[in-house]
Amino acid sequence: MAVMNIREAINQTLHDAMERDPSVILLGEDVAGGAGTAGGQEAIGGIWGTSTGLIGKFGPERVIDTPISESAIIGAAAGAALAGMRPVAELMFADFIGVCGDQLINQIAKFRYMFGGKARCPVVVRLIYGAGMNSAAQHSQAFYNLLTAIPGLKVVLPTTPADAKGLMNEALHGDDPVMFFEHKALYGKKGEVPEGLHRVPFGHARMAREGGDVTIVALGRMVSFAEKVADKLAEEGIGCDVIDPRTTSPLDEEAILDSVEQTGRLVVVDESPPRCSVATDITALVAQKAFSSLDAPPECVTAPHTPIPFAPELERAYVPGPPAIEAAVRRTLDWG
Amino acid sequence: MAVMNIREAINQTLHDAMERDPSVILLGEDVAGGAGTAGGQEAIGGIWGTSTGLIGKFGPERVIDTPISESAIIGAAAGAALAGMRPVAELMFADFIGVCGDQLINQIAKFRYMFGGKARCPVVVRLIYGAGMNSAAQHSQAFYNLLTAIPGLKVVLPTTPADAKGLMNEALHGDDPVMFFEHKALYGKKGEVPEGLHRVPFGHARMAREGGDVTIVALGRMVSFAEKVADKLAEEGIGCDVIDPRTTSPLDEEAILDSVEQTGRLVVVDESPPRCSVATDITALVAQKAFSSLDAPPECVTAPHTPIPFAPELERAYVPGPPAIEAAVRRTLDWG
Amino acid sequence: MQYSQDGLLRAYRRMATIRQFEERLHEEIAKGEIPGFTHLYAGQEAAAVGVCEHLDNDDMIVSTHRGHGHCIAKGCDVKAMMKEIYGRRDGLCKGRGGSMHIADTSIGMLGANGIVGAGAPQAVGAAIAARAEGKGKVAIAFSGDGACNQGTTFEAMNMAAVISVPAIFVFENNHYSEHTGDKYAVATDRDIASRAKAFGMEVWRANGCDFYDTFETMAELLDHVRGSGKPAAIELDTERFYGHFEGDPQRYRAKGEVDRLREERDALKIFRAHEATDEMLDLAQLDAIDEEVTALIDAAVDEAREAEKCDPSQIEEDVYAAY
Amino acid sequence: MQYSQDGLLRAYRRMATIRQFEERLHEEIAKGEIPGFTHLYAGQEAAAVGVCEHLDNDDMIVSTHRGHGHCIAKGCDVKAMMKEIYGRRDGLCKGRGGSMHIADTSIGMLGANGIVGAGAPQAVGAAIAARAEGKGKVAIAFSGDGACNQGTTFEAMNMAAVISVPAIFVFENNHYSEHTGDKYAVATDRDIASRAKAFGMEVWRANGCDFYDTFETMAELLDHVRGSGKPAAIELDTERFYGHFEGDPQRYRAKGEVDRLREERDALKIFRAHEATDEMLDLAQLDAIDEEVTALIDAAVDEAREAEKCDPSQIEEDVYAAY
Ligand SMILES: Cc1ncc(C[n+]2csc(CCOP(=O)(O)OP(=O)(O)O)c2C)c(N)n1
Ligand SMILES: Cc1ncc(C[n+]2csc(CCOP(=O)(O)OP(=O)(O)O)c2C)c(N)n1
Ligand SMILES: [Mg+2]
Ligand SMILES: [Mg+2]
Repeated sequence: MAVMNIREAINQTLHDAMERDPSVILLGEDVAGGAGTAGGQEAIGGIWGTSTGLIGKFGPERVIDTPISESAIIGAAAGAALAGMRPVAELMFADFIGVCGDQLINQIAKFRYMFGGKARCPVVVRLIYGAGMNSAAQHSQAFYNLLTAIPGLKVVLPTTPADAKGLMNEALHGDDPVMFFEHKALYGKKGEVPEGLHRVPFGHARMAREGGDVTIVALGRMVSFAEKVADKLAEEGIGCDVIDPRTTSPLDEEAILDSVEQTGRLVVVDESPPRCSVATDITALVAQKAFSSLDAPPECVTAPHTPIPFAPELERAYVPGPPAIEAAVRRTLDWG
Repeated sequence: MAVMNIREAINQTLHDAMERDPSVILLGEDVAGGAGTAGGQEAIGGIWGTSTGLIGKFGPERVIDTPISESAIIGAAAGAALAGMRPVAELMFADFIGVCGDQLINQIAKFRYMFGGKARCPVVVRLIYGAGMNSAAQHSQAFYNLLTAIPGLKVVLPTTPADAKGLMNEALHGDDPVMFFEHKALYGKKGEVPEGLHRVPFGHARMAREGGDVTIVALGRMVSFAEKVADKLAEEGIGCDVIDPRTTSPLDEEAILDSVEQTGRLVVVDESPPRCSVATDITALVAQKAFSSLDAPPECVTAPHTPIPFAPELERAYVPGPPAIEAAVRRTLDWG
Repeated sequence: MQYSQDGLLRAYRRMATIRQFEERLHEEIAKGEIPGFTHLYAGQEAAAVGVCEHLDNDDMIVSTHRGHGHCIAKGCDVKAMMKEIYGRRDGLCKGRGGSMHIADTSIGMLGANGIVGAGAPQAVGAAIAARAEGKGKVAIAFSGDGACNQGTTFEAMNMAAVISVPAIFVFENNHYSEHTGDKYAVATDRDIASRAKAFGMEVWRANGCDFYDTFETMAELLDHVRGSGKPAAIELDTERFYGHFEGDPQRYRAKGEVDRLREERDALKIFRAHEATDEMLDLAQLDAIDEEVTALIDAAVDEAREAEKCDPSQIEEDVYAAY
Repeated sequence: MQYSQDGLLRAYRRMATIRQFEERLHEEIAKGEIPGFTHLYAGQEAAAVGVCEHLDNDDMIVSTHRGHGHCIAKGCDVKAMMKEIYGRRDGLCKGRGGSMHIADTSIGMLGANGIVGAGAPQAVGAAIAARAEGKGKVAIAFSGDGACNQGTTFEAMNMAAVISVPAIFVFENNHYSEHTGDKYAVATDRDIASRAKAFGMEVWRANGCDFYDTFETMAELLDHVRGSGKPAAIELDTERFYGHFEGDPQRYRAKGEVDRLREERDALKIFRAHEATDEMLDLAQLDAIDEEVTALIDAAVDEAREAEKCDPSQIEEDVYAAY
């Protein structure tokens, strides 16, 4: 298997998909870069480097640099999908869902249902998200909770290169709209990636660690922090299950419940602020469906109920980190 | 005390506020109605009847009929607030938050924090919401969860005429942005309304019923359904606490936890779909902070994870109703 | 312009069908038989039909909250539509959409839409698909004088021009957005079309109560779009005979306004008057169509009334293709 | 136009301050001392200053992601700005906003903004407040050639015209939105100004690298707006000397493009050249200002570097006035 980082895995998967399937198109701001300039095409290949090389191969009719008009980008993706294509639309920052929210929550999410099951709208929206780069309040948010709340959308959070490829391929083969959240601090993360048409089914969690004493469900960038804590505690003989749900909608309830039934202890780690978050969602799930297994109060390790601050000291305090996770794990173990 | 319905209470409160405070202005589509027509001004007084009579008294510079441009409506409210006014902006349907989401979640919500506490942005956004009128998927949603998730916003759900007045007055006296959710099916609900500058502080729940055996936390229109169930069960000797949080951000955690500590049983009733909802938020709160008090798994009674269907039979099945609440209460009592 | 008898009869039939569909709904809604709120298209028939008579099933349209006319003009099954509006299980969208959410993608009708302004960007996407197919097909966004102020509509026009796709923006100016007049809400140097022109598009204007004018102007426009692959816009001056929604007291109207419109601006009367002085059709043919349409609408209402209601157990179907 | 010596010196000082602020930031960022990503305003000084020299503290502006120039032109404290950009506790926004979120509402600077297109509607609201006050004040939205394609910007122009408020839309066309050229992304029949004109507004155009041209054209525009209470727009042709953000490899630029711009389109050089042939100022006065500004910027950087860092315990402050 080839070793590559998440950025490369996404880029390669897009290359393969566009080659295989002529109905796959890409739209977004500067996905090629350089349109209408003296420097010419492919000045940048996407500001994240995930669409490098695509315009050279597939041309500007399939790799479409757009004006700054997110509603039109997502709306155009919606229309193209209704008309039979498989558009991949890029939101340069997930924070911009507010600018195109209607197309996400009232259009793409609802067409199939409202139209009696006869319309298909397989749009993949790539949302680049997450704190950790001092990009402040409007360029750092982890908004997957807002879209997990919307029936009709699927929500995906790859955390490894292999999953980035497998989940993207799955998105490009299904007939449903998929919100594909890419954490900017994870782009450089390396790993082995299976060759060929590797697919990872939605709704199947990845067991990142198996330990048996505490269940940690971690989301996105939080998975690697949870792994660190698990490895550290393992040295003390404390075994953590670390579950990476990979998709929050659908959610692999079974994997979470099975683990909690064994451990009796739950810690959910989520980069979003606490209210109406995926952390509370999973906590409520466990409280309802694994009630008698729980031996200690579930713990939510989340960002605080604040916008994301700019200063490094503040942003570090904002993002949940290994110490907070470790403390929460110990609290559940010490309880009672 | 005068008896009036919620529609009238809101209308009266707006009249009083605009009289008292020249910085209060109203903006929205057809808030007066009839601009640029032969029929002339005040053709309608707001399609919900909540702004009737205002333009006659305060004129078109303070009661501003706008084009269909929700982003500009909320954005203008934001700018006017930064400049010292107290704008009340109407979103004719809460479903339209997708059209102006950025101004809500990235602008209004964050100014104070991003600008180091020196800016004030006391916008009141009136969002008319809720199912029950066969308005289908794009005109019926209960989106308060999406805004409760956003730090910097306050979220208010009045359920009685007195609270509608008191919470609106509170909103118009604070310096924070307030998302004021008005359920369309509750407009006709009558009750006594205190005279004068009646204010209801945010973050203080209303105990709609006291019973002591089960805690029901109900939101918006669900409160009256919960009351019905409580009254019915009271006849069997089953006592329900019915808590109307009135505001979901801030949330009166204490009232909820106190009640659960006594009852050991929790049912949350929420008109939103289940995922990342206020129902899961409150359930997680209780699971974390009243863990040892809980004698049975908490129950969430919510809409299903589907868009809102049009046909009456389907919409009735969509909206949580007294039978589902009653069943959940009985499940918590029968448990174990 | 050369018309065929068949073509004219078909156009008239479609306009008459829209009119009678809406007039009948107006009656049925008053009886309280129809759930939800409904926006009637009566008065604008020449707009939808004048545009859609140029299209076939591979051309695509996106519609608005006032979508019945567009649906019928594009060829949706009238009986299935009626069932949908009644909220019945075998309505065109299984009773889940209702009046504001009728679609039939199999014939290029990509959906009515409850969100004002949502459709225009979708037409740009459909036009991307049309370009990719390379068969000279087009995608059309219907928007009102209210929708033309929504940011999405501007974005869509700009993007269509930037990426050069065969998207057509049809602005039906019926002079009201809800209770507000276009003269108030639409700031322009001249009209809605001139705002579209500022994006560098070719624009046209036509009388949207006159089938011939709309049809002929659209012919020119489509020649341009199909030839160049570029977007274009047209503003149709038209009229709404009923309230914004059924139940609207219409206090914003001038006294006698609707009577005057029904006298002077009725698309069916204008069509008949034209044919009366023309050799193409015999008015008796039109009378016959009217009768056939009446029978169709009667049957549609009867069948919708009798049709099976929705089954609550199906509420969770079709949210996803697979979940 | 009649200029005062004082006025010209003040304008030059502001332009020089912006330039040196940005040039110095460019250096400091390269050293890795400054967190986050930063968009420099160098090259556009004449635009911000030519506009803001007409304003006082009661007039309001809303700015963009590229906001340092607007802040300085509007009178924000330069040292406090520098501390903010370094993320320090007593930065202008307590280190919580950073480069993209600098504001000082007390002097009518309503905020830089990380969301492209968010500002224009806010200026309309500020103009509502200005109208209510009745003192002839105005509210200005700065937008780029990229932002002019965002739906919100169009909505704002339409709404300002509809409700007739003294909002001014200043379009700084620096010919790029990130890596994309304005010739590609802005579809027009002529230019950005002509799109604004399609909303029925009066529009102006000026050379946004030439203080005099911008200032004089703005004088006309402001006469119109203050006199009529109506909105207006102006397009300023200007240039960006650095990348979109610091770190941008700028492969979209023509070879030697920036060198040419620095030669031919430098607002400070143009100002000096003008004054060299003018009686108003002595170039030595400008040299003296340059030196004073250098000292100010040196001090600002030194103080920012030394300044206390933020205290994590304060993270939850100022989310609400009261919660
Ligand atoms: C985003 C949004 N804002 C507001 C509404 C409420 N609304 C429905 S139709 C309408 C007026 C539309 O006017 P126009 O575009 O002229 O279409 P017409 O009703 O005249 O056909 C409004 C304001 C909506 N459905 N969606
Ligand atoms: C809504 C939104 N979309 C995209 C971006 C990313 N972005 C930041 S600046 C920019 C380009 C802006 O171009 P322009 O308006 O010309 O301003 P300039 O950078 O030239 O000053 C883009 C696309 C953003 N910040 N906000
Ligand atoms: Mg209209
Ligand atoms: Mg630019």
